[in-house]
Parts: sequence; structure tokens; C-alpha cells
Amino acid sequence: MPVMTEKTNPNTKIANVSQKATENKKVVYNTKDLNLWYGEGHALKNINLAINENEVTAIIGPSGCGKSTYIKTLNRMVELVPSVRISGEILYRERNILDKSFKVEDLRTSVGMVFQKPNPFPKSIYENVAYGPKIHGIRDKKILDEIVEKSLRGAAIWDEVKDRLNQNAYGLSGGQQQRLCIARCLAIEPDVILMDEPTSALDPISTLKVEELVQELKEEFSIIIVTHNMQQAARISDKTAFFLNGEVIEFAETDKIFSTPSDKRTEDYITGRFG
Amino acid sequence: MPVMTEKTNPNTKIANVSQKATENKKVVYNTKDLNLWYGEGHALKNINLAINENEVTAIIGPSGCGKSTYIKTLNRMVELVPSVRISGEILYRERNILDKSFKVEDLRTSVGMVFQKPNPFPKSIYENVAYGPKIHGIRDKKILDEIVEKSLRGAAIWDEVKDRLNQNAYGLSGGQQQRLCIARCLAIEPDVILMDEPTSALDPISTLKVEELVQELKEEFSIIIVTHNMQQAARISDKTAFFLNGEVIEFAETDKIFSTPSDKRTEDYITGRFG
Amino acid sequence: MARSAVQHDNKKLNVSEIIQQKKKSRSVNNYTEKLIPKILFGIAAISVFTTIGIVLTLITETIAFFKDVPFIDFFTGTELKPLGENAVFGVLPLLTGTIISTLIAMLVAIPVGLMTAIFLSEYASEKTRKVLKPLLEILAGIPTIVYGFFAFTFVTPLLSSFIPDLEPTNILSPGIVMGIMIIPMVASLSEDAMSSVPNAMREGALALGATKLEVTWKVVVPAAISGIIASFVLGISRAIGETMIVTIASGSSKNFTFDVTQSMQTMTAYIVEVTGGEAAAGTTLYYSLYAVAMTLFVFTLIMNLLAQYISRKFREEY
Amino acid sequence: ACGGGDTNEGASGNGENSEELEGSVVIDGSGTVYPFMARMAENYMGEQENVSVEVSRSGTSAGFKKFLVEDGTDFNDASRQIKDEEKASAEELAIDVQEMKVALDGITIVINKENDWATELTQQEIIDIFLSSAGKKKWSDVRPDFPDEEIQTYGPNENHGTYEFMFENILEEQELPENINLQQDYSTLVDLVSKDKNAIGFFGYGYYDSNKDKLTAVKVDFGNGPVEPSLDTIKEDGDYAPFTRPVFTYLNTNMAKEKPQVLDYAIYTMENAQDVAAETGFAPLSDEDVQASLDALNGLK
Amino acid sequence: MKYIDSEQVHKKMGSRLLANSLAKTIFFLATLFGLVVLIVLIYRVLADGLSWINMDFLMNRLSTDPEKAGIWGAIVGTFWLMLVVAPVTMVLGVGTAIYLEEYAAKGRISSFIKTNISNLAGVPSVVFGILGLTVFARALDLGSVVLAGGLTMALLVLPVVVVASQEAIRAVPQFLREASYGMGATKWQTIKNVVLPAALPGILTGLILALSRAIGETAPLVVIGIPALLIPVPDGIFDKFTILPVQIYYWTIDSALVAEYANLAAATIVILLIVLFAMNSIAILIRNKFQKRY
Ligand SMILES: Nc1ncnc2c1ncn2[C@@H]1O[C@H](COP(=O)(O)OP(=O)(O)OP(=O)(O)O)[C@@H](O)[C@H]1O
Ligand SMILES: Nc1ncnc2c1ncn2[C@@H]1O[C@H](COP(=O)(O)OP(=O)(O)OP(=O)(O)O)[C@@H](O)[C@H]1O
Ligand SMILES: [Mg+2]
Ligand SMILES: [Mg+2]
Ligand SMILES: O=P([O-])([O-])[O-]
Repeated sequence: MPVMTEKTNPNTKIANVSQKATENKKVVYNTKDLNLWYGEGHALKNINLAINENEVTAIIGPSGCGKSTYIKTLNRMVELVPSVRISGEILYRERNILDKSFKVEDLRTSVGMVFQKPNPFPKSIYENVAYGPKIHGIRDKKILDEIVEKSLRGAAIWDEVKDRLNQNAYGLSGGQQQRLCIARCLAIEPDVILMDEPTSALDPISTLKVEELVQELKEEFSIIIVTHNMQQAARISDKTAFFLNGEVIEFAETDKIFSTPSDKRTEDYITGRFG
Repeated sequence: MPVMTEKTNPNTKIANVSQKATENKKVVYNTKDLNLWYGEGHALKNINLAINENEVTAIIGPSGCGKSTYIKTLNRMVELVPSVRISGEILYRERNILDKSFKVEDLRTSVGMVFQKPNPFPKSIYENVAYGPKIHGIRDKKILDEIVEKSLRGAAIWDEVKDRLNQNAYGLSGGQQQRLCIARCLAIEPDVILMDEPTSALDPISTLKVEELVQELKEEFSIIIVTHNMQQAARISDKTAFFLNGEVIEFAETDKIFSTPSDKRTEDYITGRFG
Repeated sequence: MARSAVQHDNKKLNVSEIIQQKKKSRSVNNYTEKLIPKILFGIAAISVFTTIGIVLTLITETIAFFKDVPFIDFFTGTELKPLGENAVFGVLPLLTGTIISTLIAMLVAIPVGLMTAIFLSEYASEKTRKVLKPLLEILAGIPTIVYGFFAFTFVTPLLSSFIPDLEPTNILSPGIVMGIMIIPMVASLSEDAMSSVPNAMREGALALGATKLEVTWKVVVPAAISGIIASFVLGISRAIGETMIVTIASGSSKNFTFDVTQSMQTMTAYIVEVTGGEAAAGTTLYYSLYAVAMTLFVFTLIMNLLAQYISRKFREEY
Repeated sequence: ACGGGDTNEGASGNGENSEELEGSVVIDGSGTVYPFMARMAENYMGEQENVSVEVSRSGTSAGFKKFLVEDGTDFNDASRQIKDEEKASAEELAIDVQEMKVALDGITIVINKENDWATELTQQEIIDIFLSSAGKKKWSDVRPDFPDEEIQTYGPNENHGTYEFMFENILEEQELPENINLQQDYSTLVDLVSKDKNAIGFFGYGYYDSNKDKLTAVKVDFGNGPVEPSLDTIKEDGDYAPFTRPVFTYLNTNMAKEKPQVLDYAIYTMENAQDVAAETGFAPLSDEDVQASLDALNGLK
Repeated sequence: MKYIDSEQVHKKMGSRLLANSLAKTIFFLATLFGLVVLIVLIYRVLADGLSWINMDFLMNRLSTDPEKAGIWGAIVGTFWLMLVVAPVTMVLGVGTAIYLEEYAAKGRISSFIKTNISNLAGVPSVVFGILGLTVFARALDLGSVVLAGGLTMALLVLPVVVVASQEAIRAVPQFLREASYGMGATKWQTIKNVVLPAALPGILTGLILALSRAIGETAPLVVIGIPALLIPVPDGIFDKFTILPVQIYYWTIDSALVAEYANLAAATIVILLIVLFAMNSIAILIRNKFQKRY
């Protein structure tokens, strides 16, 4: 059982420590009785989850269980699919984001997102990072310069790109592109960062870099990360939610999930019996 | 080992009986030192195989081992790929079909082929079956009617379609379409029938029907069948060739291949250790 | 819960706060967001208005025309003398001119276009196709006026050396040249239809011992027939609407005849002649322009709808 | 309908010949007069670089329809005199029209180069050929020794003054043959006649003059032996007189008052008419005729 | 009982194969036919026109004298025409495409607009000429000036730009839109800043093709009433004008009067074909350069 051996990973240790230090953190996202349908397909069933500030929350589960759907619901990106219907509540900082009066653009300004496949714009590196601030009305070149540098540093890619900020982002490697996307997301200083399998398209070394980055970022941001890689969840997350067929089977401290899961299905999954 | 339990299948028994009854049959196809390249890729390596008349010869092997390539070489269909190069000899009824002077159209009139995906023409059922005879010069409506009926009966589909011969073939189910394709092939009264995974696109019941049909057809025709389904090979074939990476690893009576294979790789494959 | 942002940097910079401020001062944004789709819808509607505009202008003036000239006389009249004191407006000379030129064009374009399509889709190697297709596209991109020049200064003299009775302006030469112009269109649409016939179908026929010709003629062409016919219909529509070639090379004789060596006028050429010569508003002559244009429009519209119908209705289900 | 274009506001006042003018002059009308007027315009634009003179040729009658509308053309070339109806509609629109005779033209009867039988015809034979009621369908109907082949008649269509001159003055308003081939463009006519052995057509002398290599002009016997049309014979009292006609351009004087360049061009035209006429296949006017027009024009200043 | 006599089949095979190779030859010749015509056409035009092309021919004004005549007016007219057609079709075409691809619900309205556009593409150009004559030249009283001609041409080539833009916009991967929405961008911001820049090469290609169609069309302008016989060089979009194809038209029909006009027409064709060829090459270059970027 590979998961057990991973438990000795130093990163995980750190995670555990910080976990304890912040036992009564504020709740940033509170999902209540969330149901979601794609047309007739019931993709999320009665989801109840309370996600804490300044933690890394991992979402795991077999393919098609609704992980991406859930995380996309948190910034209402899921609504780009025309057939979607949603019921229930998602409270973000106490306000129901599913409310009609809630502006998605405001929500998405506070909640950044990193996607499975790195998706930089076909523009220069600089323009990629400056995109968010610009659309939000920041035009001052000096401020933009500062933001770009700060964000790229924040995403631990500054040193690699500082000499070619004006080159096209598609010249970067996959791992660099993904960190650029993280920088792009940091540039508007979000409150929460959603990540949907951010490392699944990356090589092991790039993966490691991104994982380290996530660890750092959580000092400042709340992070919700979907992963199909259980070791990754174990390494970097504070809490883990296990999804199956659109339901949350178990949600608890990562430690607990991976050592003493309370549900038989969770155990089956993390020991590799299915999925 | 599922194969063992299959050995008690009654069909297989029959196969074995007929096998013994025809020990010194004529050779219909004799392949000698056949090599084939797709561009730079060496797809068939030194193939030597002698295939008997009025038997079912199965060709098995993992994906990409060259089964389809080999069977398509037997009616020179492989030449539709522009980059193909071939060396060696394939004697069909003593004549080398790879000889430039050998007309492929003649060859293909004597050697029918049934494909993996049913591929009826978008014409009526009747026209599908009558196509072959018509292009070969039979115009007489009465004779055509007879051929169509005989071929459809031969393909065990007559009763299902006799009342709608003028309907489009695409109204038939997948299994019926495949038997229609067999009927189409029977209509030109071939000597040999090549089948490339003829049941892989079909449901179990249709598969059973086609398998029974193959058993019947071998009374009259020589059949070479590619299958990735080892039980199928065991059930219906007299001889089996095992291909691996473009080479023939073993060729022997089906009984022997599945009970006491002489090559370690054959054993590994049929016991499901790879492929 | 404003978080102090600075971590790697000791400069004070709080982006999220700036953004919040900007947001408040930019209610305009919202407004644009609502306005844009409406503007775009308006723009998209212009294409519809264009159609409506065409139909309306044609209909109103056509109605005025039929007040002067009875409907029946127009469509059954074999005499067309639009000028002078006793003007007579029978559209049949123009209709025969149009139909005959279209027939000649399609007699060239259909066989040659179809054979070209068959060659490209069934016989040509990948390399040959890559060379030939762009060349055919060049043929398709040549302005019609150039074909008109070609018909008038080259094809007509060439033909009259075989056909001594050929008039200097005649319907045969522009008909042929129009056909040549339409070849690439028929060829490329038919080739698309044939290329979308799955290879499995071809293999099925080849495996029965069919020659390539038999595969093409008895399997591929029938399977792609709706796309092929749609390409013919579009070609016909194109030929009916073609103007400059016939204007230049077919002259303006308004005789009701079926003799292809003679000059004939098509509907399109009539429109050019009447607008080019004299187009003083309010006269019957002026209205006849619209009646003819309306007839032309209806013809091509029917052809276009027919082509759409054929390729939609009989879409091959393999 | 689209005359005026960009007129300069006429602020420059009365135009002296030497003065730098600008703006446009729009001319339409007779195809017969077109070569004359086009040459004139080119010459004029060589001197007055900022004036653009635009010359079209939709035919005398068609041209009048564009001339006699509000904001119509400045000049209308004509190969016949203005008709009473046209005068009436000018009055209705309060357009003052100034007639300017610019040259003399002879209606020329042309045949194919290969036609070696009809090179000389009497006036009456020509009239009969173009008269429906005379029923001359074959050449042999004209003279028995002519070939037994159908006559193909050609001419400009009803938009043209030449057609009307033929119809009204030569045929005395009797019907032309049923199957006569009437064309809008003189170029087409020249081409058709030059390629049809049995053709006979009519148009202004200028179009014959510039296509002598393709066409033969019929010598017409008006009673005193065959006369070949030429710049010498085409005169009001010349040998070709019965088929001779004056050609005009009509000036909208309202435009001339409004736009100095229009008046200036009118004067220029008259001053150079005799030279340009000779160059473009017209018989020149007498000096008196020129002076009469010039006087009228100078009166408009 | 055997129905298929393989001896018989074998015997007949020879003639069937002969038929096949014969057919192949015929099909090949048919394909060549179009190309041979192309070669003859280009050869003819070059033979008639090439020797007439020189600086004077390009820079001179129109004249009735073939020795003096030049196409400067037509070149400038073509330029002014493009200057009207390009922005108008660009705005209308791209706007329509954005509406159809990004905003319109996939329902009746959008499919109605789409059907309408494909029908519009099949309307004969001469009918557009009538529309232009009636609406722009007469009802709006513009006269036969560049603006009227340009607007007519813009409507005529609109379907080309709409279809090309639709394809270009559709080809912009969804993940780019998601990335932008994920930053809190609004729909229009996303379209303006992400979708359009990414679709621009495709849109430009369509625009160039549309323009080359517009400057090759003759009938609509003749119908609108370009006199083009002797016409000054236009100074702006409110001037009367002529363009290369119209000039070719008049010179061709007048070639019966003055034989050299046929050479002038041929020379003008050479220039027109060079312009079109250059434009199409640019379009292909753009397409190839930006083909695969993500
Ligand atoms: N756009 C869509 N339209 C319809 N059904 C969808 C759509 N997207 C996802 N689904 C369905 O919703 C369910 C959940 O999908 P989701 O993408 O959330 O799974 P996932 O857990 O992210 O899987 P994976 O690990 O493969 O990414 C699946 O059954 C899927 O088929
Ligand atoms: N058209 C082709 N061009 C190039 N290589 C080919 C082509 N078809 C097959 N190959 C290669 O030849 C080898 C044998 O392919 P083949 O299709 O004969 O395998 P197979 O045994 O039929 O496999 P499967 O069970 O998947 O059908 C493979 O490596 C394949 O990639
Ligand atoms: Mg997912
Ligand atoms: Mg295979
Ligand atoms: O063109 P016309 O001179 O005959 O009017």
C-alpha cells in the first residue's frame, strides 16, 4: 500500500502541523444540500461540505464521480454548460453564490481557478499575468509591472521567465505554463484558489514544483484541489473529501482519511481496489 | 484459466472430430518467408504458414502483432496502404499471388473477406448480395434471385430478411448486417473466406450466431479468421496460429495450442498474462 | 477581511483593494455588457434585412410592372421589345436564353466536374491531389469578367472555325465557358461528398473482386449521390445567376430561338443592358428590370433551397 | 438621376477662359457623338487639370431622360434634334436648354467585306431593305442578280437618335423589318456586321470611318449616280445630303450659370468643334454656325 | 450448383480491368481539362496584354486613345472601393459571427439567420446590383459613387466573412474562454480580449478572400451605373469611380471598334490577376502561419 509509505513525507508533516495550529479557522465555503443535473444526469447529489480558510482541501474520487463538476460549481463556471440545473446553497463568505443577484464576475474575481490542462492565452508572458488586473480596470503601467513581478514570484517562476516577459507563453514548457497560469490567477489576489487536477498534464519534476507552490500558497489563500493522485492528496492537503457517484462519501482530515477511513468504500478506493 | 472450462463446449468437440477426419487435406494457402513493411515499420517478419482447405484457421495475438496485416495480405487488400512493401511468396492454390501478373480482382473473387465492422453498402439488402454477382457479369434476374436467396440462407439470415429484401441494409441490426456481409461474400462463391474479427462489434447473441455459421461454412469453404477472443478461437477453429510482434510464434492444432502450447510466450498469452 | 498582500515584495501594493475600488467606479461596464448583445443582434439582423430589402424592392416594382403588363402576357410572351413606342414584354426569350446557357454550362460542368471529383477522390495519390486541388481553386478564383473576355476573344473565334454559322455573339461560347467556370465548384463539392464515404465501403466492394471503376460507380457514387446532386443544383444556380460572361459574349438579341449558334439574351444580361443603357425611373422599361430580376431571384432561390434540402434530407446514414 | 456629383459651389463667379477652374462636367447621350465628345473632353482636361469631364453614351433618347430630370446631366449629346415632348418636359422642370450644333454626320449603310454585290444601292433600294412592308427578305428580292440568301438587317436600338432619324426621316415612320437586329452598343454592331456576310446595317459615319478595314460602306445613288459617304460628300448641300444630318449637344443653361466650368466647357467645345470633328469622322460646321452658338453661349455669362 | 464460373470471371476480368484503366485515363484527362483551360487563358491574356503594361499604362488616366490610355483611375477606384468594403464587411461579418457563435441561443432565430446567410450567398450578384441601385444610389440618393458601390459589395461578400469568422471563432478552444471567465472577466471582455485576438488570423483570411471577391465583381457596379467610359480619378468615397473589372468590361465590348482595346483589356486582366493572386497568397500565408498555435 503505497499510501502508507507516503505518510512519512516531510511535506505532509508540515501540513499536519499547520492543520493543528488552525483548528478553529473560519469557513470560507459552505455547501448545503447541493444537487446538480446535466440535463437528466444527476451529477451531484446532496453535497454538504464546509471548507476552511487557509487550508488545502483535496477532492478525490474515481473518474466521473463529479469532482470537476463540484469545483466548477464553486465559481459557477459549470453554468457554461447550457443544460445545467442546480439546487441547494453554496455560501461563500456567508453569501449564497447561487443567488441570482450574485454577480459571477465578482465571485470569480475573488475565487481564482487553475485548470487541468495549462491554458495560457496566446499572448506574451507579461500580458498573460496582466490580463486579470487589466480587465479589472488597472491601466497604470507601473502598477501592472509590480503586479506581474509579484505574481510571477508568487508562482515561483519569476527567475525562469524574467528575461523573456515579452515572449509568447506557448514557448514555455508544460510545467512552466501551469505555474504561469497560477501566477495569472495570483495577479488578481484571489481569496480562494480552485485547482482541477493541476498537475495531471505535467511531468514528475514540474508536479513537484507545483506541489511545493501549493504548500506555500496556502499561507495566504484557501486552496481547493481536485486530484486523481492519492499520494498527492496525502502529501499536500489538510482535509480530503472523497466523492463517489456524485456523493460525498467521507470528508475529514487527510491523515484520518488515509489511515483510518470510516467508510468501507473510501478504504476500497484508497487501497486501489477500484477507480 | 477460463480457456480450460471452455474446452467442454460441444462446438469444439465437433471441430475436433472434423479435424481428425480430414488429416490429409490439401493446402490452400502457403505462405513462404513473407515480410511486410509499412514505410520503415517491419510489420510481418518471416511468416511461414500452410493453411488447409475446408478448415477453420484462427489467428490470435495481442493488438498490433500483425494479424490484420497478414490476413489482408492474403487478398492483397493491404496494398491499399501506399507505403507497403512486401517480400516473400504467398502461394494460393499453388500460384504466387504476390506475382505482378496475378490480378488482384481475380484473387479477390476467389477469396472473400468479412470485416471487423459490418460494412454493407447503402443499398437494399437484395442489392448488397447481388452486387458481387452483378459486377462479375451475371445479369439474369432469375439467376440473381436464386443467388441472393441461396447466399442469405447460407448466411443464416434468410428468414429474418426475406420479407424486406428491398429495404435499405442500414435498417438491420449490427449482427444482421454482419451476416448480410457474409452473405454478400458467399454470393460470389469464394473458395476461401477471410474474416478479421468478424464478431468484435457484435453483441453476444449475434456473436453466437456468426460462430455457428462459421462452423457450417467450413464444410464448403476454407476459413481464416482473426480473433482477439481466445475462447472463440478455441470454440470454432481447427488450427490456430499465434502471432507476436509480426512473427508466428506457434501454429498447430487448436487443441494443442490451448492445452499444451510448446512456446512459453504462447502459454503466457493464452493464460492472460499479457495482451 | 482585507489581507495584506505583500509577501515576496516589501512594496505596499494591495491589488484586490484597487480592484474593488475600480469596480465601484465602473458601473458602465455592466451597461456595455447588456448593450453589446443587442448591438450584435442588430448587426446580425442586417443580413436578414438585406434579404428583406432585396425581396421588398423587387416585389414593389414588380407589382408596378404587372399593372402595366399582364402577368400572363409576361410569362407566355415570346416577343421582347422593351424599347420604342410599342414596347412588348414577353419574358420567354430571356428564359430560353437563360435555360439554354445553363444547359450548355451544365453539359460541360457536370461530366467534367464529376470526373474530376472521381479522379481526385478515388484515383489520385495524396501527392497528386495536393498539387491539383489548389490549381483548381485558382480556376475558381478567376473573376467572371476574365472568363467573359476569354469567351469573347478566344473561345468564340475558336468555335467559329469549326462552326462557320456561329454568330459573333452567340449563346454557345459563353455557355461552355460558364461550364468551365463551374467545374471547380462541382468538382470540389462532389469530392467532399465522395471523400466522406467511409473506406470500409470501398474495401467491402474491393474484397468482392470489384475493379476500382466498379467500386466508384456502383458504390461510392451512389452513396454520395445526394451531395453530388446538391453540387449540380448549386452549379445550376450559379449558371443561372452568372452575368458578365453572357453579357459580353452572347450579345443582346431578344429573339425567341433555340439555335445555340445565335445571340440570345439571358435574364442577367437583360438587367445589365437595361440599367446600363437607360434606367429612367417610372417607365415600364424600368419596372421590367425588377420583374426580370424577381424571376431570376426566385429561380436561384429555389435552386439554393433545393440544394440545401437534398443534402439535408438525403444525408447518407452510414 | 445622379448628375451633379460634387459641384463646387460656383463661388468663383463668372468664368474667364484663362481662369483655373475645378469641379465636374457630366455628359451623356448620343453614341454617335460620343467619339467627338470624348476627344473634346480629353483635350479640355489637358488644359483644365482640375475639371473632370465625364462622358457616357447611353443613346440620344436615353440620354435625354437623364438630362431632363432634376439634377440631371449638364450636357446631352444628340444625333437628332430635341423633340417637342422633350422640350415640354424641360419647360415643366424649368430647365433652359441651349441647342449647340457641333458637327455634321452622314448615316452610313454598311455591309460585310465579303459582300461584293451590294456595294452600290439606290436610295429606294436601301429604304426597301429596311422597310418591313417592302418585304425584301432575300438579296435576290432586291435585285434578281443578287444571291438567293436572306438579308440580315442591323441597327442601333430605340434608345438611339440614329434609329429615330432612320425611322422618322428616312423611312417616314414605317415599320422596320420584324427580324432586324437592334443593338445598344455601336461596337457590337460593327462586330456583327463585320462577321456576317449577309449583313446590312446603318449608323453614323464616324463608326464606319474608324472601321474601314472591317466594313464596306454602300455607295448610295440618290438619283445622280452612286455617292460614297466621306467627309467631302457629307454636307448640308453635298452629294450625300439626303442622308446627312447635324449632330448636337444640348446644354442645361441653369447648370452653366451655376457651374462656371460647364459654361467654359461649352465655349471650349464650340471653339474647337471644327478641328475635333474632322479628327473623329464628322464633317465640320460652317464658321457661321459655330459663331451663332458661340454668341448664344457668351450671352449666358 | 455453381452460379459463378470462375473461368468465365477470369476471362472477363481483362476487359473489366481495361475499362478501369480507360476510365482512369478519362478521369485524369477531365481533371486536366480545367487546368489546360487555365493555362490557355493565362497564356492568352499574357500574350495579348503583357507588352502593353508599363509605367504609363499604370499611371495614366483613361483615354479613348489606346496609346495614351491608362488604368490609374481604376486602380484608385479599386482602392477606394476596398476602403469602404473592408470596414463595413468586417464590422457586419464579425459582428454577425460573434452573435451567432457566442450569444445566440441555438434555436430558431440563429438557425434562421444561418439559413438566410447561406441563401444570401446564392443570390446572383446582379440582383445585389439592383438592390444597390434602388437603395443606395437612388433611395439614399448617393448616386453611382464609391460609397454606394462599396456598400453593395459589402453586402454581397458578407456571407464569406460571416462563415470564415464563424469558423475562426469556433476554432478558439473553450479552455481559453474558461481561463478568462475564471479571472472574473465578463463575457464581452472575454470575447474582446481573448476570443477575437485568437480568431483574428482566420477572420483576416476570410476578409481578404471577401475583398478579392469584391474587387473582381463587375455586374453589381455596372448595374449601379458606372459610366466608366471616360471618368476622372476619384478623390474620395463620394466620387464616381471605376474599378479594374469594369474597365475590362468596357474595353472588351469596345474592342470591336478599336482592336487595341482588347490588348488594354488583357493588360488590365493581368494586373487584376496579379492583385488577386497577391491577396490570396497573403491569405494563405496568414492561414499557414497561425494554423496551429495551442
Ligand atoms: N458538459 C457535460 N454535459 C453532460 N454531462 C456531463 C458534462 N460534464 C460532465 N458530465 C457528467 O457528469 C459526471 C461528473 O463529471 P465530472 O467531469 O465532474 O467528473 P470528474 O470526477 O471530474 O471525472 P474525471 O476524474 O474524469 O475528471 C460524469 O458522469 C460526466 O459524464
Ligand atoms: N496503415 C498503416 N500504416 C502504418 N503502419 C500500420 C498501418 N496499419 C498497421 N500498421 C502497423 O502495423 C502493425 C500491425 O498492425 P495490425 O493492424 O496488423 O495489428 P493487429 O494484430 O490487427 O492489431 P489489432 O488487434 O489491434 O487489430 C502495428 O504496429 C501497426 O501500428
Ligand atoms: Mg475532472
Ligand atoms: Mg486488426
Ligand atoms: O447613339 P445615337 O447617336 O444614335 O443616339
